[in-house]
Amino acid sequence: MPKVEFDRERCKGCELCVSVCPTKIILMDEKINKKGYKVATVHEMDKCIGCASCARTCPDTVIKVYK
Amino acid sequence: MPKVEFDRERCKGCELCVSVCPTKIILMDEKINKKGYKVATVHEMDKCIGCASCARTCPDTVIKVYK
Amino acid sequence: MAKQLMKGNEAIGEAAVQAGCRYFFGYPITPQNEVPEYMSRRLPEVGGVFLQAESEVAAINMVYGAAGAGARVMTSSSSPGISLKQEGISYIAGSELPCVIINIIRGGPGLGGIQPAQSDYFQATKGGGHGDYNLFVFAPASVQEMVDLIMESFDIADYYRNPVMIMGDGTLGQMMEPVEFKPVKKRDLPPKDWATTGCVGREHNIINSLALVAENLERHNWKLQEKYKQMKENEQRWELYKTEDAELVMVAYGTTARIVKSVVNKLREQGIKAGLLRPITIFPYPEKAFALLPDSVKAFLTVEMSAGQMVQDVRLAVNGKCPVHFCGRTGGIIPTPAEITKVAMEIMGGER
Amino acid sequence: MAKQLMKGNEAIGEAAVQAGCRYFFGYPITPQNEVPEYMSRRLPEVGGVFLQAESEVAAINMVYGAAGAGARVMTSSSSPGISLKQEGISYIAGSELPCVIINIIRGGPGLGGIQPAQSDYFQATKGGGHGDYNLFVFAPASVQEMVDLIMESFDIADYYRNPVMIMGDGTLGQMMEPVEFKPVKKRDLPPKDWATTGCVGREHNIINSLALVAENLERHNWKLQEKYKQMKENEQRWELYKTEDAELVMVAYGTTARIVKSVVNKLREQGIKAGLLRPITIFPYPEKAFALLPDSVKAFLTVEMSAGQMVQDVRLAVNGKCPVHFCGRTGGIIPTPAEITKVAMEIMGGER
Amino acid sequence: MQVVFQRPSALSDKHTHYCPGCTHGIIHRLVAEAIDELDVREKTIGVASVGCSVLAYEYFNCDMQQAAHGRAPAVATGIKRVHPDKVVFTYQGDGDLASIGMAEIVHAAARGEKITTIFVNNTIYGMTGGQMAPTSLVGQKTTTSPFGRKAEHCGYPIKIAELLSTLQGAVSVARVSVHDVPNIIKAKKAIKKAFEVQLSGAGFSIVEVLSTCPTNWGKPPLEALKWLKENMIPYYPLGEYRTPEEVK
Amino acid sequence: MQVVFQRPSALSDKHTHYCPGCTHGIIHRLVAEAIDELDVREKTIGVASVGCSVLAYEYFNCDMQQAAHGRAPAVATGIKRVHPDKVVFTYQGDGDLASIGMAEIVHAAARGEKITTIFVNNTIYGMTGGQMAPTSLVGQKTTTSPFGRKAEHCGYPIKIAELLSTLQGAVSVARVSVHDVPNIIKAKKAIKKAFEVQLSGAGFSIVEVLSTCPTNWGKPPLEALKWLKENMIPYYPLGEYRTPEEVK
Amino acid sequence: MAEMIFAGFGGQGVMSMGMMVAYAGMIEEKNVSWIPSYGPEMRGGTANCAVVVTADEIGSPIITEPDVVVAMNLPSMTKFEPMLKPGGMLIYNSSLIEREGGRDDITVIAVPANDLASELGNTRVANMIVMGTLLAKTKVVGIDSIKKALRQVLPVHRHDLLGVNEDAMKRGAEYVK
Amino acid sequence: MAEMIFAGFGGQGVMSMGMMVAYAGMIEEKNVSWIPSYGPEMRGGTANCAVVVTADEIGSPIITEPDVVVAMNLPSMTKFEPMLKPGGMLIYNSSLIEREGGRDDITVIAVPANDLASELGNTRVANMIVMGTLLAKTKVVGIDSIKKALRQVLPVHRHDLLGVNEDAMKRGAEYVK
Ligand SMILES: Cc1ncc(C[n+]2csc(CCOP(=O)(O)OP(=O)(O)O)c2C)c(N)n1
Ligand SMILES: Cc1ncc(C[n+]2csc(CCOP(=O)(O)OP(=O)(O)O)c2C)c(N)n1
Ligand code: SF4
Ligand code: SF4
Ligand code: SF4
Ligand code: SF4
Ligand code: SF4
Ligand code: SF4
Ligand SMILES: [Mg+2]
Ligand SMILES: [Mg+2]
Repeated sequence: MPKVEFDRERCKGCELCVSVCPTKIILMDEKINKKGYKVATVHEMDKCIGCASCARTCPDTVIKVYK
Repeated sequence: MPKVEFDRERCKGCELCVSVCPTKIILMDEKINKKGYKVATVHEMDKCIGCASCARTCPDTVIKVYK
Repeated sequence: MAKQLMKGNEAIGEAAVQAGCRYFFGYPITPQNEVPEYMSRRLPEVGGVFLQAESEVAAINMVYGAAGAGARVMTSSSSPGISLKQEGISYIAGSELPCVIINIIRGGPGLGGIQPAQSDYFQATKGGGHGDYNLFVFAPASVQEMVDLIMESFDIADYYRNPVMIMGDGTLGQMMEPVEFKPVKKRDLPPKDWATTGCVGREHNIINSLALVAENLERHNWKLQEKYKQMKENEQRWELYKTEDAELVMVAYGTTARIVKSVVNKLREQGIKAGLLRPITIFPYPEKAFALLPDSVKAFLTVEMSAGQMVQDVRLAVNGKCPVHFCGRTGGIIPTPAEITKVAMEIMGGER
Repeated sequence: MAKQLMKGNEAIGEAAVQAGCRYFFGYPITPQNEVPEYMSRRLPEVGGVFLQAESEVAAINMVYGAAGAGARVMTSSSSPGISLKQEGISYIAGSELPCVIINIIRGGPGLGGIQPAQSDYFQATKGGGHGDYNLFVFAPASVQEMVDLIMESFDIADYYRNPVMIMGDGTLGQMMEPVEFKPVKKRDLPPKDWATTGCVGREHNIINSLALVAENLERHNWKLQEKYKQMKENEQRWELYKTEDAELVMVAYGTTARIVKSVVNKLREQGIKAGLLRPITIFPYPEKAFALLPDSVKAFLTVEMSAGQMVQDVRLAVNGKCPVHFCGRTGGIIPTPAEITKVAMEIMGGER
Repeated sequence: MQVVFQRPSALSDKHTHYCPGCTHGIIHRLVAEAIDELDVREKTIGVASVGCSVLAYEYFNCDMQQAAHGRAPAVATGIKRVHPDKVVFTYQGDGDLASIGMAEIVHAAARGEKITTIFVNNTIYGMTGGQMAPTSLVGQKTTTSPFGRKAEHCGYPIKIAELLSTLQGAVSVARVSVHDVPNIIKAKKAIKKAFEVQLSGAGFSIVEVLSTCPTNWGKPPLEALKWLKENMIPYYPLGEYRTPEEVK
Repeated sequence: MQVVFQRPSALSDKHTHYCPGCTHGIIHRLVAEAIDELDVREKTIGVASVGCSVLAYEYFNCDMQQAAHGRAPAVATGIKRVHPDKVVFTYQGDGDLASIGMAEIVHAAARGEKITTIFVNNTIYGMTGGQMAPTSLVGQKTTTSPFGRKAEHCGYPIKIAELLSTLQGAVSVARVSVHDVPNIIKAKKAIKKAFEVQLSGAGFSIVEVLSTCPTNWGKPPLEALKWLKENMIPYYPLGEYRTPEEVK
Repeated sequence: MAEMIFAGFGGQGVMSMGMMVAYAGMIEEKNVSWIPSYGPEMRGGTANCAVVVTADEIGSPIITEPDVVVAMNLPSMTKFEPMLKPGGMLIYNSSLIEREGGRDDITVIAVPANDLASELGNTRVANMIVMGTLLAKTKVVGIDSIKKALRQVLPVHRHDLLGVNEDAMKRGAEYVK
Repeated sequence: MAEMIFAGFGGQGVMSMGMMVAYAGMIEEKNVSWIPSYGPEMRGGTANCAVVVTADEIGSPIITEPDVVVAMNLPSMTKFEPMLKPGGMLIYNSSLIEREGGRDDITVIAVPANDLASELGNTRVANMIVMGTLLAKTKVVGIDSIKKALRQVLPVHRHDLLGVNEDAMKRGAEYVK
């Protein structure tokens, strides 16, 4: 089953990944990281199709995709 | 009758005027000017047609043309 | 006019406008960006022209053109950008064109950093460009003083037909202080009859620094030197603070001088008779101020945000009469009162 | 190898090639054009690359790239061109890259003229670019000496990871003298393991002068200063000529020093005990030489083809112990033995 | 389970200093991916310019030099002439390349210098706080064109791809964008091709990448992408302007 | 009897320092004629560049400034912004304009700066003794390309007229030659037109004039004209590249 | 004489907090200076400014031993607390900072600025909450001067925000009463 | 020790004349230097070079009081004759110069160099005519050394010109015998 992994501390909360996810499963966490940003995260991981759109769009190489 | 006048001391002996005169009346004088150049001159002035080709070509505004 | 709280860089722009500057050519660089930004808003209001040049090299040559055309014109940059302008500055000095150049110095060398520094002192005062020439160089210590000096600079530039440089540092450019724009005493200025304004009813004017015949170039050079001599005679400026009975005279300019002023007071609290000599012009260097110091002086301490540049001018002025010490920080670090005090105490206490 | 009659500028090129220089980036300017011209013929013969850059700015940045890539590289120019290179030079010094820079000085300021001058002394020795840095600067007085020093310069540059400048003047560049290319004593050089050569089996190398954190930039600056201190300790060079019993020490470098040498002899014929101190390195300045002078010295006379630049270093070295006089010509005029003699006689005769 | 997407090895794991949503980060990754795929990391020497990407020397995990503002092509030339067998690239912003560095880029292209330039056009000076660039659009407000860029006053934005295409030595010239996934994929292809052109020895190659500056445009990252698409692309048409075939 | 041809009043009567047969002299005269015919001598400010024409400030009988090498367009910009009602022109060689001054000319053109540039392309650095220029032809021997210019080593000659034509602000771009009388007449027309464009306020205008350097080409003046015709014109086609109509 | 440092994340409004205090000081005809850090932290990261307000002439506008430190996030507190003059005051944003240990020769005041701001329904006024606290605890400048300063700093078309800002200050002052 | 100045129009071969003397001096193991003027006269106009040949160390290679001046045209004579050391020697090209007046504390030698060269059928060797005169009158260097120098200065494919050059020198020497 496809899966994505977020490197919390790299995330800058830009929400670009959110906008490109075809399954709309990426959300912004309310808790900020050390840099002070809300971070992107996935809750319903089982809906992930591993398309890597999020990772391709992320400017901060936060996301690793498994398939 | 057309006529050309050469300002001897301006002439640098480049012979460009010689080459463009349609009547071939411009010659190079053997006597050099103060700068050390042979200067252009016209002997058979009556053959001059006042076309100003020589003057247009001269890089040193040596030549004045009358008509 | 009432006092306004203004950023140093914006105050620079306003002072220039009030002094009649109507043309500004510049290129962005930290920490002076507010100067061009301010000018881009302000100059159109007064019928002037702000133009962002493609580079510092282009900017300084636009200044050359505008100054040669008779305008009051300014440019501004920071260290690496000022280095790029050196050829153009030498041309402007050589062609005797009046203009004002701002250098809001940052740490070097190379790309360095963007924190405040004073490490372009040599470049400004000894001629970073080629040939024998000098800029008139002011080194203000507060936003208000920067404003006052800039307002005067345009007159000085016109008076001597010489570029004037204002040397600030990142702190001066970025800080806000209350300022007032007071009109300055005007000098009697000669007409700019040498400017290229179109040769209606006169011989054509030529703006130029070329003289292929060495004798002519030398004559021109001695004329320039004569001008610099006059500046040395008439324009040296400085502030003396508590030097009347001083045993240790600290020499510092710009932001550093303000820190040193606090140090003087601290030292006096501790019984050390310290004073401050603060150069306001750094070319002409205020040598005359040294002659005014009392015999009580036992030593000098130069404090700079550099590895030691002005200290050479201090040594030249003191000419071996007392020891001249140095205390400096580099790379964007501002020396703290505590460390300067320590050095001063060592000098006055020990054999150092 | 036998002596050859060679133009100074061509000898520069040959010396560089023999010292292992394989890359040259430059831009034409009188009076040094024979340097790039020679290199354009010679470098291909030894598998090197000559490239005419689009400008002096590009040239110095190509030098930066090539030096950073580990090569022995040189550039050459004359005064206005050297001014344009100031930003690049500051970068090279800041990034600690070894290279050799030739300045065949002509009269300034501005476009000035093309006759020989020494008016870029300040620029070369005090840092014409921004920030606290120093070039290592040689000032040869003959074509042979220029050749010898250039051959050594590449080693010195590599040894200190610092740019070396050769300061010549138009005369030195244009004149022909017999020269011999003698191998120089090699220094023990560290490997260039910092160069960008492709990161096979190692961390990636970075060539850089940026340090955004002021503390880091200051640390870097003190490291540079330490290097300059070492140069001052180990590399000062000079020639003393008839100074053993001298009462008047004339200080001059480069072409001017040769003229002054004749003056020394003339003065001695007339009973004046004159001597010559000829700096060979002008950074580090040969302060040590001043300590070697006898007590008989009553005055100094600095002779320059400038309005007075090195004279400041002489004053700093003498530090008030004797009067330091100055005699200079500018704009491309070479001082004549007669006029120098006259000034010297006045100093030794009168109260001046 | 296999990793199907991760940070390329030519990118170091340093956190970048870029603002949230700034597409510099995407472009960095694409360059690094191209280097990885061509397996040339150990023979690549990159040149970082002065602009927001000044610290690129820390982010690219290959040998790097930091160049003076605008001079990256000259620095790259120095490197390439010393190491003709290495892969040399510059990474430059629009202020750096199209303003102060105009002479250097034109001449590197004219010489057919065998280097690759990644040209990040975000129509603004990001690093210094949003001043006008030569590529700023007419009407665009910046800190030095506070009333919007006026053509009458400072001319029309320069189209670098078109300009360089007039030079015979510029054998490969393309303009791409990174405002959505399909374009990111195309951009990556163009970048990889530019490196391939260099490896083939044909001459100079450049990819102009349209990029955002959310901070200085004063727009959230997503809106910035939209602005790019709607305003920049019409003026800066995407496509291949020169390809090596054409020049043969 | 009437004078039908004489030195234009915008040319001073100083003897020039140009070599015998150098066409710089012809081009000077054409510029002066255009100024005379438009009757703008007293409102013209010229900018001399660094090159053989450095002393142009003595030859043109109007107000003049001498600019640093390559920076004439910047200097002219400074002047024109101060005196928008004056006529401002630069006179630049190919080393000056196409090499060191590339950034300044491209940006003056891009800004649509209302100045006129006379660009004298003689494929060589005349003043400094015959070094290679960016416009030197492939194969051309110069003192810094002693074995002939090699494209592989230093690229192809830059076609300035074509390059600048990609810029919207460059409203009038032409290339002419002065190798014979008919072309001299055409050149004069083009120069006059360029000044007219400036007077109309339309934008930047430039005339590239193919010129000779008998001295550094090592050819007698007449042969030099022939060489120009046979070698330069095929590579640098004459004609109007942009005209104000086109841009409207 | 008060030497103050305001520090936090970019976007938390620390620069304008300092600027308002400086303005207010000027309104009260004191000598003032404001110096931003414009450091490497430009993009994201932290920001800070140093403000001096005094009746005397300002010697050095550069602060090495502040009387007051306002820390809106953890890195700021870590950086500036140690610089405080003995007896100085640290005001920190306890919504984002969990303080453990630290100096005991200073006055320490915790304000949950983000939480209080949320309560007011506007998270962007966290800085004005702290401003209220600062004024209540130090009196470097009067609240009325700050209100005037606000009117000068905010562009006219933003004057609708004056109310929320003043409310926030009130809340911040109350919290530490 | 001989300090010489060679001057004339560009194209009259004065620079190579000086260069050949310097080469010859070096062949004779003397110390030599050659300095061109590379002045404003570059385009057309006049050219000159200063040559020192001496058995001793060369102090200043710059000549302010030459022992010998070779003037190939009038401006050169006008410029350099006044600099000559008392007792020095002026050699001038009487084909182009009409000398009237001038110093009487020097040796003056007139050579109609262009005319003599024309007689030899090659106007370009006027300089070598004067060279012959110079060698005959001063002996700064030997004629054999000059012949060797010629072989070094002329590129190999020009060695066919060696003959005319040597003839010219002979003619120049004979003329003043
Ligand atoms: C010589 C010089 N001039 C100016 C600067 C200041 N400076 C730094 S970055 C920059 C502009 C960067 O803009 P761009 O190249 O578009 O890059 P971006 O930040 O937009 O990615 C400038 C002008 C400098 N460092 N050096
Ligand atoms: C900054 C600078 N670099 C170099 C020079 C030297 N220089 C003078 S003229 C010239 C080239 C001129 O060539 P071009 O522009 O083609 O004019 P031409 O002489 O051929 O008419 C150069 C490189 C200079 N004066 N200033
Ligand atoms: S891999 Fe695709 S589906 Fe999965 S989170 Fe990313 S964008 Fe959404
Ligand atoms: S695109 Fe990357 S940085 Fe932006 S929110 Fe998503 S994970 Fe975070
Ligand atoms: S005017 Fe015509 S015909 Fe007369 S001399 Fe000149 S070219 Fe010949
Ligand atoms: S064209 Fe002019 S300079 Fe040349 S020979 Fe004729 S008159 Fe003399
Ligand atoms: S300022 Fe603009 S270009 Fe720079 S990092 Fe931020 S968003 Fe990116
Ligand atoms: S060197 Fe060439 S361009 Fe210069 S004046 Fe002589 S012929 Fe003309
Ligand atoms: Mg940009
Ligand atoms: Mg040319």
